Amino acid sequence: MKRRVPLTIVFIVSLFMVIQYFVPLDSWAWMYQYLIDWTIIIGVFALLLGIWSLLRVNYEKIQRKSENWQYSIVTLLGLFIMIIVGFVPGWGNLENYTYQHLFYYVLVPIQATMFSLLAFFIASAAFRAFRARSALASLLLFSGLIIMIRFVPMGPLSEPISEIATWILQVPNLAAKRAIIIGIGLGAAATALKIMLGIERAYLGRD
Amino acid sequence: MRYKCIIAAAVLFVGLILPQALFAQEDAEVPDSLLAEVQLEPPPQPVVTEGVDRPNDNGHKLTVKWKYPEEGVDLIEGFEVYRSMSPDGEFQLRGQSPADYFEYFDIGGVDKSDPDYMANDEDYYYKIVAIGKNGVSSESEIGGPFQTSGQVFHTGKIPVLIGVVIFAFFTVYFISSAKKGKELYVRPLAGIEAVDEAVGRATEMGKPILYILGIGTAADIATIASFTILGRVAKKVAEYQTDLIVPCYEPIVMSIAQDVVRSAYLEAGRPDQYNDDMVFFVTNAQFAYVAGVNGIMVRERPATNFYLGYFAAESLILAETGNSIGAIQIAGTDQITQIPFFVVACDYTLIGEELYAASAYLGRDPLLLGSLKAEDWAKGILMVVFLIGVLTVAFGWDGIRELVRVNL
Amino acid sequence: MNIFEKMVALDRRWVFLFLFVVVSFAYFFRNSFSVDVVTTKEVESIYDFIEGAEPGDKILMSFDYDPSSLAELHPMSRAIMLHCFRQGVQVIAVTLSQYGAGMVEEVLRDVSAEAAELYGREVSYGTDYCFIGYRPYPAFVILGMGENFRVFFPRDYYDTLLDDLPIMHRVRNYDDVKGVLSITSGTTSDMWIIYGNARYNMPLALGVTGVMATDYYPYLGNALFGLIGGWKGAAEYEQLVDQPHDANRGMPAQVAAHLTIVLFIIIGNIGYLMSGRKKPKIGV
Amino acid sequence: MAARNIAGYVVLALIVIAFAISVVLKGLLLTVGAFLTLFIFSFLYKDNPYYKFAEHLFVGVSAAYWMCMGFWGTMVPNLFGKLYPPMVGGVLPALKDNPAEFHMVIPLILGIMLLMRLSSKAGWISKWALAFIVGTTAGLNLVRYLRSDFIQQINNTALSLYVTGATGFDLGATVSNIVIFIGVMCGLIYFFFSKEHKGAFGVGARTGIIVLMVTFGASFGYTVMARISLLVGRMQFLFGDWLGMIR
Repeated sequence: MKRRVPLTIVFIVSLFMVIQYFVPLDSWAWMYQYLIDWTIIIGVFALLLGIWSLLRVNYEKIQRKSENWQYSIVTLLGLFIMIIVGFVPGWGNLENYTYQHLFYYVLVPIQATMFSLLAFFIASAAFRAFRARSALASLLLFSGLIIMIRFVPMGPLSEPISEIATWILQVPNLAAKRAIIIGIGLGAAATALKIMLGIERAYLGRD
Repeated sequence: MRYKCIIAAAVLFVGLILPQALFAQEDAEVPDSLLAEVQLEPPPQPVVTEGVDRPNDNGHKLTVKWKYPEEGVDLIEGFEVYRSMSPDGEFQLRGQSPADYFEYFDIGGVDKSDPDYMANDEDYYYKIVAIGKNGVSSESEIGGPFQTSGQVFHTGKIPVLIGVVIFAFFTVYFISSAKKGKELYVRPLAGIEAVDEAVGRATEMGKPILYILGIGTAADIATIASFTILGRVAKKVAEYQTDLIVPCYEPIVMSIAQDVVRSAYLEAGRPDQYNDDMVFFVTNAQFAYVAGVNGIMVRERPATNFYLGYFAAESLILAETGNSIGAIQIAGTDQITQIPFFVVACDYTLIGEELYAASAYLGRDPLLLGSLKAEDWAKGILMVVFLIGVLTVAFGWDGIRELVRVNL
Repeated sequence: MNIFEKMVALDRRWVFLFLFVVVSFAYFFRNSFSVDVVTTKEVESIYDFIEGAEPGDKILMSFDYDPSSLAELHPMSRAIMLHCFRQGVQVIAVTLSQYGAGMVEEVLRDVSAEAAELYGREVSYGTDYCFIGYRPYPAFVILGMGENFRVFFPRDYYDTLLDDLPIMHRVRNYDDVKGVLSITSGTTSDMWIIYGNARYNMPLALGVTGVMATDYYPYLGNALFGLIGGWKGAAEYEQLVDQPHDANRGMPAQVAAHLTIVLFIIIGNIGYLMSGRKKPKIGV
Repeated sequence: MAARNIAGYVVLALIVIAFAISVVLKGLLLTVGAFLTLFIFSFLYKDNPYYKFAEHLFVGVSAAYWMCMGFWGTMVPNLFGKLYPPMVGGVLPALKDNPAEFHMVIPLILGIMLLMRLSSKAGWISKWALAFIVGTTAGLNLVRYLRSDFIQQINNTALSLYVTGATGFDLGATVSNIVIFIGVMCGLIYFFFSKEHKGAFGVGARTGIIVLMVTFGASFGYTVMARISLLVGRMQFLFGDWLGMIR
C-alpha cells in the first residue's frame, strides 16, 4: 500500500501527460491545465516545509549556542519582518510600500552583487585552470584565449583572430552541442520512462 | 424695346455665357463629379467558396475563403466578414481583411462563458462584404453551413509518437533482458569511480562532505538522477561515519532528499546516526542560496563537494569557493551552458548524459543498466540516420527532413 | 620557492584586486579614451541588411526580453532602431515576453524621439513604427503571425485596428516584411528558429545576451543571417551606425578586463612551464 | 587577540560612522543597498562578520519573500479564489462573482498530505503528493525531450559534405561540414556507455572529447563578457547612484 499507491499515481498521471500531447481536444487541454495548476499549488504548500526546516535549524543553533549562532538571529529577524510585512491583515497584497522597498533595497542589491562576484571568479578560474597541462587542457586554453582576445583591438591580427573565433563558435561548437543535446535528450527520456514504469524510484525513499 | 433687348442680352449672358465661364473655372471638378456618379455602382460581389476547419486543433476556429474578381481589388478598401448561426439570423461582424487577401481566420472563444464562444460541430454561415472606396459596398451570397471541430489525434506529431514507441520498446526490451540475468557492460566513469576515494579522504581528514542537489525542482530529470547518487553517497558516508551536509534550494527536493538519506543510513545499518538536520532548507532564491552555501563551505570546510543536478549561473561561484577551500569537487549537470565552468573548476565533471548514466552505474541495478543499453541503441540508430542523411544529400535527395518534421 | 613557482601559486585575491582596480579605472575614465571595436561579420550582415533596405521597407522587431535584461539588450535595440529610422525602414514591434510590453513601449518612444532629433525629421507612430503588443504562448504566436499578423493581433497595443495603421497596410505576414529581428533573453530565440524560420523561411537575425550567444552561432548562415551577442555585438552595431552610446562606453572596461584575464593566464602558463610542476590534470 | 579585537571595533566604528554620514547625505534606502553590496564584496577577501550578516539577512528575507509571493500570487487567486470566491473578495474584487471550481479541492488535499510528513506516523502519505508532482513532469519530460532534443536533431542532419558555392567548389564550407559531421558522430561515440572505449571506438571517443573541450573553452571565454557587464553594473550603482562620482 505504502509503495504501490504512489507508483500507481505516478504511472497514471504520467501516462495521461504523454497521451495528452497527441490529443488536441478541449477536455484534454483543460485536464492538462488543471494538473499543471495543481502542481503549482502543491509547490506552495511545500514552502511551508521549507520555512519549518529553516526555523528549526536556526532555532537549534541559537539554543545550542553553536558557532555563529548570533547570525541565526539575523536570519530569523529577516524572515519574520518580511513575513509580517507581507501578511499584515488589511495591507492585503504585495503592493505595499515596505514590502516593495525591502525587495528593492535589500534583496535586489545583494542578489546583483552575488551575481557580479562571477566576474572575479571567472577570472580566477581562468587563471588557475587554463594551463597547458595536457593536450586536452591546452585545447581548452587555446579556444578560450582565442575567444577572449577577440575583444582586444590588435590591429592587423584582429581580422584572422575574429575569423578563427567565429569558426570555432560555428563549427566545433555546433558538433559538440548537438552530441551533448542528443545524449541529454535520450538520457532524460529514458529516466522519465523509468520513473513512469516505477523502475527509478529512489525519490520515494526506501521505507 | 431697348429695355427688352438689354434684358434679353442679360438673360442670354446669364443663361449661356456665365455657366460656360463657371464651368471653365471648375474644369477639374466636372469629370470627377461625373465619374462619381458612374462609380456609385457597387464593387463586384465576393463569392464565398469554403469554410475550412483548421486541422489538428481543438476546434473553435475556421478559415473562411472567398473568390473575388481581380479588377475589383483596386476598387475596394477591403472586406468585412460577418457570421451567423442561421442563414436568416442576425449577422455579426467578425473582422476585416485587406483588399488583396481572400480569406479570414475566424477565431472564436473556447469557453462557453466567453461572449465570443464558437461551438464545435454546429452550423455557421458567413457573409463577406466588399467595402468600395467610394463608400458603396456589396455583399456576397450567404455561404455555409460550415462547421469547426476538434480532432482526437494530432497528425503533425506522428514522428514523435513513433519516436516514443520505438524508444519505449527498446527500453522495455533491454530491461527485461537484463532481468533475465544477461551481463551488461558499462564503461567506467571517472567521476563516479572517485566517489569512494572522496568519501574515504573526508573520513581521514575528519571533515564533512557537502552534497548540493542544485536549484532544480524535484521533477527535473537531473535532480532525480542526483537523488539516486545521493543515496549511494549517503550510504558510503554512513558506513565510514563521516558527516554529511545537504543544503537544499527547494522544499520538495529537501523532503525527498531527507527520505533518501534516511533510507541510506538504514541500509548501512546506522539509522540512529541520521537526523533531519543533515538535509535542510536554505532558501529558494538563487543567489541567497549561493550566499548561504558559500558560508557553509568556508565555515564547515568540507573535504569533498558534490554538485550534481540542475545548475544555472551559480555553478562557478560554488565551484570556485569550493576550490578555494581545497575540497575535492565532483560535479555533473545537464545544463550545457554550465558544463564548461564545472570542467574548469572541478576535479571531475559528469557531462550531460553521464549524469543520468551515473545513477544507473552506481546503482548497479540491472533494471537501471538495461535502459543505458537502450539509450546506446537509440544513439546507434541516430548515427545510421545521420549517415543516410549525408549520403542521400550527396545524391541530391533532401527528403529526410520532411520525414521527421513535427508540425505544431 | 622561486619566482615561477610563485607565479603558479599566486593567491587568487591578487587576481581579484587587479581586476577590480583595472575595471574601475577603465570605467571611471571611459569617456576619456575610446576603444576601436573590431566589427564582426555576424553583426555587419545585419547592418548591411538594413543598409540595403529601401525606404518604406518594413522589418518586424520582436523584443523578447523584460526589464531584467534591459541593460544588456537595450543598447542593441536602440542601435538597430536608429539605423532603421535613418534608412526610412519601418519598424513593426512586438513582444513575446510577459513583462515586456510596458518596457517596449518606453523603448520605442525614447528611441523614436532620439531618432527624430538626430535625423531632423518626424518619426511618428503608425507610419514609421508601430507596436502590436504581447500575446502569450510564443510558439503559437510565431506560427500564427506566419499566417497573418491579425490572427493574434487584430489590434495594436493601443487598441487601434491594424488596418487603420498606414504602416500595416498590405502587411499580412512574414512575406510582407523584409526580415525579422528578435532581441531576446529567453527561449523565444529557439522558437523563432524552429517555428519561424524553419516553417516560413523568412530572413531572421537574433540579438541575444552574452551568455546565450554561443548557442546560436551554429545557426549562422543557415537559419540566421546575423547575430548580435551582448555588449560587444551592441558596441559593434553602435559603431557601424556611428552612434556610440552605452555599449561603447562599457567597452574600455570590457577590453581592460579581458586583457587582465589573458595576462594572468599567460603568467600562470609561464610559471607552470618554467617551474616544471605537475598538477593533476583537469577532470572530465 | 586583544589587538585583533581592537582592530575589529575600529572597523565597526568606521563603518557605523560612514553609514550615518551616508544616511544623512543619500537617504536610508540607498545607503542600506550600498552597504549590503560592500558587505558581499568583502567575501572576496575572506569570510568576515559583515558578509555573515548580509548572507544571513539575505537568506531570511528571501525565504519570506518567496513565501509571500507564493501565498498572494498563487494560493489566494488560484486556490482560495477558485474554491470559494467570496473569501478573496476583499483583496481581489474581480474574482468575487466567479463560480466556485470544486476540483481545486484536490490540490488542497494533496498539499495537506504533503504537510503530513511533519508527523512521524502519517509521513508516508506525503509520498502521494510527491508522486503526483513527479508523475506529471515525468510524462511531460518524456515527450518533450524526445521531441526537441532527439527528433528535432534529425531534422538538422542532412548536411552536404561537398559544398559548391557561386564560384564552384567551396573548400571552407566543405571542411566545416565534414568537421561537424565527424564531430557529432564522435561526440555520440563518447556518450556510448555499454561499449568499451577501445580500438577504433576509443579513437572516436577521444576525438569526441577533443571537440567538447574546444567548445567548452569557447563558451567559457565568451561568458567573460557577460560577467564583466555585471560587475560594471554594480560599479555604476556604487560609484554612480550612491557616491555620485560618475554619471
